[in-house]
Amino acid sequence: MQAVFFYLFATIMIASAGVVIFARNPVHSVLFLILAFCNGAGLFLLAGAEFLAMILIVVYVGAVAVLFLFVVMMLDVDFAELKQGFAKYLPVGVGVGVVVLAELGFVALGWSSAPSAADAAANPIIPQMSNTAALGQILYTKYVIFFQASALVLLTAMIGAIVLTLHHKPNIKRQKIDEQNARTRENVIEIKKVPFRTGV
Amino acid sequence: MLTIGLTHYLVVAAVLFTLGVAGIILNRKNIIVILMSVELILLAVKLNFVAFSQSLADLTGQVFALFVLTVAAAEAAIGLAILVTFYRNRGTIAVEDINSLKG
Amino acid sequence: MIYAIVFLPLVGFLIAGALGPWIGVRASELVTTGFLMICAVLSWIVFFDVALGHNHGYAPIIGNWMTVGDLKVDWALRVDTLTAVMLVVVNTVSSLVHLYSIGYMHEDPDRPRFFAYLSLFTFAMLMLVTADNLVQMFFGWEGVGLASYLLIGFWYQKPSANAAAIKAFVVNRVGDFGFALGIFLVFQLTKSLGFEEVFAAVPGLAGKTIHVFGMDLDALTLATFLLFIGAMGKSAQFLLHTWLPDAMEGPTPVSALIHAATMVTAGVFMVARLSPIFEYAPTTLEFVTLVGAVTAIFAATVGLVQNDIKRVIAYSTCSQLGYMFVAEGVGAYSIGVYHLFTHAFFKALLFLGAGSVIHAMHHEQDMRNMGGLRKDIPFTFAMMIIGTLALTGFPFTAGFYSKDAIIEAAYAASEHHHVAMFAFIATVAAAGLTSFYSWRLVFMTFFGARKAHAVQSDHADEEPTAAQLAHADGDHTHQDHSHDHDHGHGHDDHGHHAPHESPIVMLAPLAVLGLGALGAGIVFGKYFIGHDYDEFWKGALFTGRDNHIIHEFHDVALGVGLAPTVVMALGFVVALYFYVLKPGTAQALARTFPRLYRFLLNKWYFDELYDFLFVRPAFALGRLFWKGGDGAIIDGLGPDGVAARVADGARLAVRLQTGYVYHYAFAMLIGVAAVVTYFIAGGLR
Amino acid sequence: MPFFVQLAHHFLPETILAVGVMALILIGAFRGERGFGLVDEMAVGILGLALVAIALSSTPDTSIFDGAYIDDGFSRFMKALTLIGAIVSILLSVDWLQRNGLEKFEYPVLIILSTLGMLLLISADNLIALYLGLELMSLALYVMAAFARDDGRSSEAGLKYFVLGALSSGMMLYGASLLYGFAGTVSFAGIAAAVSTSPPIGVIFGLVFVLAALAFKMSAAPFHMWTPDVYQGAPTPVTAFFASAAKMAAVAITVRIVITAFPGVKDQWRQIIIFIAIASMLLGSFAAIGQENIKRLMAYSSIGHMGFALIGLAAGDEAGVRGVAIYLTIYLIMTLGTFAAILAMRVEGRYVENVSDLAGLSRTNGWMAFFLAMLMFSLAGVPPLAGFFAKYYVLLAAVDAGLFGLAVIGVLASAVAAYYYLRVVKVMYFDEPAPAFDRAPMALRAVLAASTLALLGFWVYPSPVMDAAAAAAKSLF
Amino acid sequence: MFGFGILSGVTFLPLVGVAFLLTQKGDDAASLRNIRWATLATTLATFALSLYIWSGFDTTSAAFQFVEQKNWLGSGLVYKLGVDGFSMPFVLLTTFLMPFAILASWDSIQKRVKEYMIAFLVLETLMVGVFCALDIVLFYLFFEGGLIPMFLIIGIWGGKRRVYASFKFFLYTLVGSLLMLVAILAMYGKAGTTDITVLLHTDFPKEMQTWLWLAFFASFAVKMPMWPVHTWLPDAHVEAPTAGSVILAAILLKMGGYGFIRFSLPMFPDASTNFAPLIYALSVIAIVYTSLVALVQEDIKKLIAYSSVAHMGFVTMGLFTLNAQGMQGAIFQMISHGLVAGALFLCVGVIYDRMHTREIAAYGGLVNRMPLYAFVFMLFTMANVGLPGTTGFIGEFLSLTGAFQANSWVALIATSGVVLSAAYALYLYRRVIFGVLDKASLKNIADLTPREIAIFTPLVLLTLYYGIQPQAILNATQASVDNLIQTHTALIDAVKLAAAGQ
Repeated sequence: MQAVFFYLFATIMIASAGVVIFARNPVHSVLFLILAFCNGAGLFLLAGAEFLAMILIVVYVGAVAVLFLFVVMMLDVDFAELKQGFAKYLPVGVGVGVVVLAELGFVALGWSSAPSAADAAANPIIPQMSNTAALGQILYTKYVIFFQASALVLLTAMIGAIVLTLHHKPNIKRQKIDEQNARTRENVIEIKKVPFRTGV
Repeated sequence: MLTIGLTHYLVVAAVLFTLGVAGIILNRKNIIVILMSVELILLAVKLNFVAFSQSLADLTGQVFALFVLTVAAAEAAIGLAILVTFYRNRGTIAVEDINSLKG
Repeated sequence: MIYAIVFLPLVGFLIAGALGPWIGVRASELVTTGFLMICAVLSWIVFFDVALGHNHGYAPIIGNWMTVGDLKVDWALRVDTLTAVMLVVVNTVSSLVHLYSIGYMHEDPDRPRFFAYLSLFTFAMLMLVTADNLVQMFFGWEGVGLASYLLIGFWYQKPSANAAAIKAFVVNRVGDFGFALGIFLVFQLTKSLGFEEVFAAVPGLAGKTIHVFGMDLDALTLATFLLFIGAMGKSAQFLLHTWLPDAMEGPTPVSALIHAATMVTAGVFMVARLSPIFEYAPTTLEFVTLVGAVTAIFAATVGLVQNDIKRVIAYSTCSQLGYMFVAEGVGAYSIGVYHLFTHAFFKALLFLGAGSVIHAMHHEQDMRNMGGLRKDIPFTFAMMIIGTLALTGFPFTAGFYSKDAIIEAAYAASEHHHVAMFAFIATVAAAGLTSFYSWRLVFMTFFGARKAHAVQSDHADEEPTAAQLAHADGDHTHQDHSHDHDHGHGHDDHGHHAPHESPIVMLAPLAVLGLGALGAGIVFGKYFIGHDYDEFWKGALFTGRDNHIIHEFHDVALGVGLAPTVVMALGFVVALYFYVLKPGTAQALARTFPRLYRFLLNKWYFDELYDFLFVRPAFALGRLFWKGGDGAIIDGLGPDGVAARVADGARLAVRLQTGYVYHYAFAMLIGVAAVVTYFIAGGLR
Repeated sequence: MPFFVQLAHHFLPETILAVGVMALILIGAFRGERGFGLVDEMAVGILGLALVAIALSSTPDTSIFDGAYIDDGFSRFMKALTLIGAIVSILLSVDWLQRNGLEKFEYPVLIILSTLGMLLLISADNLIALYLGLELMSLALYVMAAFARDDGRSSEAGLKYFVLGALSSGMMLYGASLLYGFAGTVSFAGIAAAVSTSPPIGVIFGLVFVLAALAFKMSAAPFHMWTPDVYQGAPTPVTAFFASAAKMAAVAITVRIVITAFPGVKDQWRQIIIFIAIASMLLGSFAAIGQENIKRLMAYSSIGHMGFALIGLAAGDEAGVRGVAIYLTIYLIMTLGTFAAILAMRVEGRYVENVSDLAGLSRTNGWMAFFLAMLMFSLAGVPPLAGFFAKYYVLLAAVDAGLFGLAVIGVLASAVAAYYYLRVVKVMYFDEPAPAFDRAPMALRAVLAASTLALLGFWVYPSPVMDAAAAAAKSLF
Repeated sequence: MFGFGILSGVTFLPLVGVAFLLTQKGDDAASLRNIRWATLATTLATFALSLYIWSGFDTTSAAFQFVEQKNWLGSGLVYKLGVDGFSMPFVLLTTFLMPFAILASWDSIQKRVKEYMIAFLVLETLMVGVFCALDIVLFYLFFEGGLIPMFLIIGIWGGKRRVYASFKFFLYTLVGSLLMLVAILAMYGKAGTTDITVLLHTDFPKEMQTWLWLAFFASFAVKMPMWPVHTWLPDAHVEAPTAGSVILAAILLKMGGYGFIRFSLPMFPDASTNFAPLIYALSVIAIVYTSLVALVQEDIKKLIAYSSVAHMGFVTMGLFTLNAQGMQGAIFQMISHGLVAGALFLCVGVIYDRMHTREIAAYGGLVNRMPLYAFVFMLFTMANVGLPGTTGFIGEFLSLTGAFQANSWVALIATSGVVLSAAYALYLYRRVIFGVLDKASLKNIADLTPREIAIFTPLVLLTLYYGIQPQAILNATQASVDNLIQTHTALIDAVKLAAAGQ
């Protein structure tokens, strides 16, 4: 049963990842990215990381992917012609890619942890404790400093996003009601005498 | 095959990672897709961490993955902000057009 | 006293050279000439003291020159009979030449410089002859070379003079190259360069071999051979003779002093001085004989056809130097020195006489433009006759004694080695040729009709080569030019007024030298080579135990003794016939044998040969090394080439930087993949 | 040790920066666009305070936060360098930002945040700390590269840096995951305990990925590709910050991780480091030839210098680390001085950045030409300037460790590099003058003069740097 | 003061002058005069100080004298100065020639005078430092540091191709010395110190010696310069201003020879013995090859530059003979060349200042208007040719004597250089000085000025004096040379003994 789901999630995830890369329409890419994430969350669940799975859905599907979608829509870019220029680099690219993949596969297939690894574990998983509780336990004690640091990272991201994108454009025309209301006949209209045959 | 172990996760993560890298390298048109490829890479990494965490019965991997997740979100935000800035200046987000600086 | 002799000329040089512009021309002349006069007188005193008296000589050390490891060289003034003879020769001739120059050079504004050079030369020559070690000798040796260079090039506006000066210096340097190597070898053999130490060590080295230049050679033979190369250069012996005729570009007194009486005899002096070494190197001595003999005959043949009055005498000098070497080569060092002694008088006389002629002809040197001068300049004529008689060895003149002694010695030595036989034949033949060209000179100059303007037709008659023509003309025009330009002695008045006898300052030296040319032989013969030999030399010259040549040459057959006189007479008769009795015979002969004539006229084509063998290749090689070696190969492969490759590398590196993000990412991936692959490959290995 | 004690004793500089930056944000937010000047000055004060805190701290080497963080001599030395770089970068930036209408209070805030990330990075003692420090530093840097948001080149620089930076952190994370999976822990000490000689390929993979990412941050070849483009495109003061402070942190963590986490695989990482060092030196030497833009030139120059610094690391012993520390110190001075000069290149109010704009500077501005010339000679490593000593100590370590080939390649590369440094001197001294520069603000002149004098006088009184570097190196072993 | 000794004083005294020059502002005549006189005064003071040192120098000792030492930089590096018989003459030569270099630039340098003078004073400090340093890194510091001022001197005040020449000069020498730097580091690794006095007594393994020797050779051969790495020299000489050429020829080239004596020969005796044939070969090639090249030059300075290369060939040859005559001769040749080549470049400077060309073809017949100059030029030409009575002879003669004992073939070929040198030198002299003065541009050329006479007089006198009394210099070097040879012989014998024992 676990195997079935694993293969299901894994296959869909990789397939949708492929689509993300190769789709012509960036909107499709974003949607398949969401799909990939959802399946990734499934794999997390299978691996016993419930909290992470939920967070992944919330953060990525809920926030990041939407952000992507928003930007894609906002920029309204043309549909990409992906095939162009592909052939030229494809052999080398694929070659190197295959090599890297083979090496990574080589690593994965022959994986063995160090003998001391089991003893080295700093935060052993206690079966009695729920995943979320266990994480919360250490996150706010042992790793509080990292928690603070990641807060600073988010702060940085916020400041960065603001400083890069927030524009106070000086010449934008906005309706200013109080100014409109404050207009009087005296300071708006000027009456001029126009001399005959000479104009203003 | 039917018992899913560490190796399975690692292989899946490796494939995902390679796809992500390939996405960065092969993409010629759309910088947003590159950002998505980065997210794929990070997903692969998180998968790795979680798998190891389970295999070692150690929560540290999950903690790490949590931080990665947090930071990745921040990274995405900044990336998109820069992207928007670039688009405003150049009117394009095609990867091929990002080459006024070279040599 | 010896200090005064050696250093007075130096003082004179410094005064005339440094203060000349301030003290004026006349003062410079007087100071240098006066000093030289004093020197000459002192030299004779030394001569009487050391050579004729009973003083065995001395060598006061002035000071240390350099001391490096085993090498210790002192400044010292060695005085023995050989030195004394040379002192007399050098200072007498030099003082006379100084005196003569006052008259000869009186039109030249640069006289202080001239007299300074003369004194400098004298000083260097004196350092040479008083040297007590090889290095000091080398000092004088090169010093006279320098002075010679300066004096030949005295008229610096003449390109030919400049060229001749350089040639003289460089050819001399070729000789010095051998000399220097000889010095090195002597030092290596004896660990010393002082004469006494070297001479003391030499007997122990006889027959020893030494490993140099990759070969095992007889040590002393090689050493003397190398030293003799130096002598060949300085004494203008065959193969290294080419500079001497060209040196006639210098003022005539210079020719008399340097290129006849003194400097060129330095080689002869050196062999005599080093006789203790040469005596142990019989092979070298044979070589010396051979070179001397070849030079004697070779120079005589060339002298036959020369038209420049000074060149004739120059070749004659060359030839006579050959005689001296023949004498030394057969072991008769004293005869060589004796001839050196007598030759100094009559050759200086001839040169100064020629100078007087040239002076009379307003710096015309081509004999074909002369003739019939005996009535215009009778005193000069008389002196030239005396000189010619002495040179040709007319009985009882100076040359007769010394030259005949050489020929007899050569014959006597032919019992011991066969080169001497060749030397005998060569010297006899050369004696005849000498007689011919000497009288030819006299006849062409002083007899016949005045033909001051017949140059062109003569040229046409004798078919000189085009090069020769250009050369000759070039000489004249340049010389004329310089005189027009600088000396104020207008060439345009040339030929308009008659040749005139020289002033008394020029004639007086002639008279003194004439006296010497007549009497030097008869007076000093017994000391130099006669029965007072041992008392006179007091061991200054070394002769080996088996060397009895000094006695043997007296005992040669009568025919041998007469031979030179006979050929001398023959030469005189032929010359008389050719140039006085039947003028035109010579030209006819030249037309009959044009190749031979040109061969001789062009001095056996030695200049051309050397030009082809050394000068042009040197320049060509220099250019090749410069443009090809330095420019193309070293710079091309070295700095410039590397720079170009670096620039290529830079272009490549820059081309990699495409500006495309995916390329950059790809590069990172390749980097990672490469490293990992390296390790996997390493792990699999 | 109680948490707050740890904070106060061993985390004080970071605390100062973190608290300070909050305050600055508040001040900036309230004062709006007028807040720049105040925030800027306060930022300098905060960074200076942190520097003082480091200088005064004399605590023994201590690991805090459950082994996540280490406070040792090495970290203090590198933090000091980083802070100096940050402070000077701010000082250099003021005038430039004002003239380009970028006087936003976010700039000093970002610098402090980034510096804070660097400090975290330098002191990181496990992979999580490493990652967070790196990201905090990088995210701020991405933004700063694109800070001149109306300038296409600036945003292009930011974009390139971001994309490649994200890739590199992805790689690093992948490597980190492998290391974690192998060792079962993320702490460096734990990894060191688990990784012995002849490790499985997975560990090597992890090592390579991590080192690749760090090499990316310090812009060492072949992970350097972003450097020239970003240096050129980013606002010049930002480039100065990139070239100074950021490099310090990146090299520091590289040194720390290979020395403390991988002593068992020294042979392997040494080969990687040698490869990176050689590639960097050669590329840095060659590619800079012919560069016209002086910022780009400095980018290649910094690549070459990183290669040189890594020579010391390749030696892998205490002398080598000391060499790296000295090298970085001197490199920092040279870089800051050079960028001060570059920022002073302003003709009639317009900033110029071509080498040819320096033409004849010796006649229009003799002192500046002299200072810049000395900087160039120092960068080229000509004695008796400090740049020579930098090279001397790393080469000494390499030769001592038997790495003759590396040393020879290094010196030859530096000979090639000397060419383009000389070219700058040549342009300034031999060529006919170009239009004169405007008078530079006080801060630039002071930095330029101070750095040059430091380089010139280094050999007179080198012991402060030498002793500190020696102490720093000692604490790692 | 601060425990520094007199050698520090002589080394850094020029920097005091620099400090003064820095206070001079403005380009008006008064400050220019101040600058020139201050520089001259500084160099003269330095010379006086070095004379004072010389007066206290014990020539009978081979030991280092006036040694001073300070801790510096840690890890084995010390600030250590001292002089022995090898270095003392060079210190004197340097300080002696500097005032001439300044005087030679008196009028010919009109632009950026202050910078020029500063460059020269800094250069003097570095040059003196090279010869005084007793720490090998300190030596390197000075050795390399000299490149900077020289680079600027050639590049700023040089001729038309000054950029090419200065870059070539800088990079060529830099590459060589960087290899030496690696060797220095390796030596430090082996000996644990960079103190020269200790290194002199360190036995380096044979294999290592070979590499170290080669690395040092790379540096010194370029600096000498030896064939075939000499090509920077003609370019640098030709383009440098007169004083630059003088210093370059007279002192900078000597650093190579000094390096051989100070390091290569005593520290790597085995390798030196093994590589001697290489040195011989390169030396004789240099002598013949560059002499021939000199023969065909059309540029006066280039000709003299090539002749310098040839003369340096005598030096390297003499040094590696490892006998008293050869080595003393080589050292003497260096001193002599310093005087003579320096003076020759000054001679060229005299006419260059007047005519602004170095083409031989542009001259001719100068003696007509410049008799004094002709005399001076003649004297130095003859000294260059090695005429006995001048310094040139002593050096050549001794080194050739030594060479003959070491290898007769080498001496044979090298001696032929004597002929060639006469040829090119006199050929040059003839073309420049002799002949008719018929070029319109030369009609008004003036003879030596009093300033120029003041420059040449001491040089003339010294050239002659040391030619006749060379012992003053030879004595100074004797003890050190003997010591070196003895040590070397002992070492080689020990090696032979060891080899025989096996």
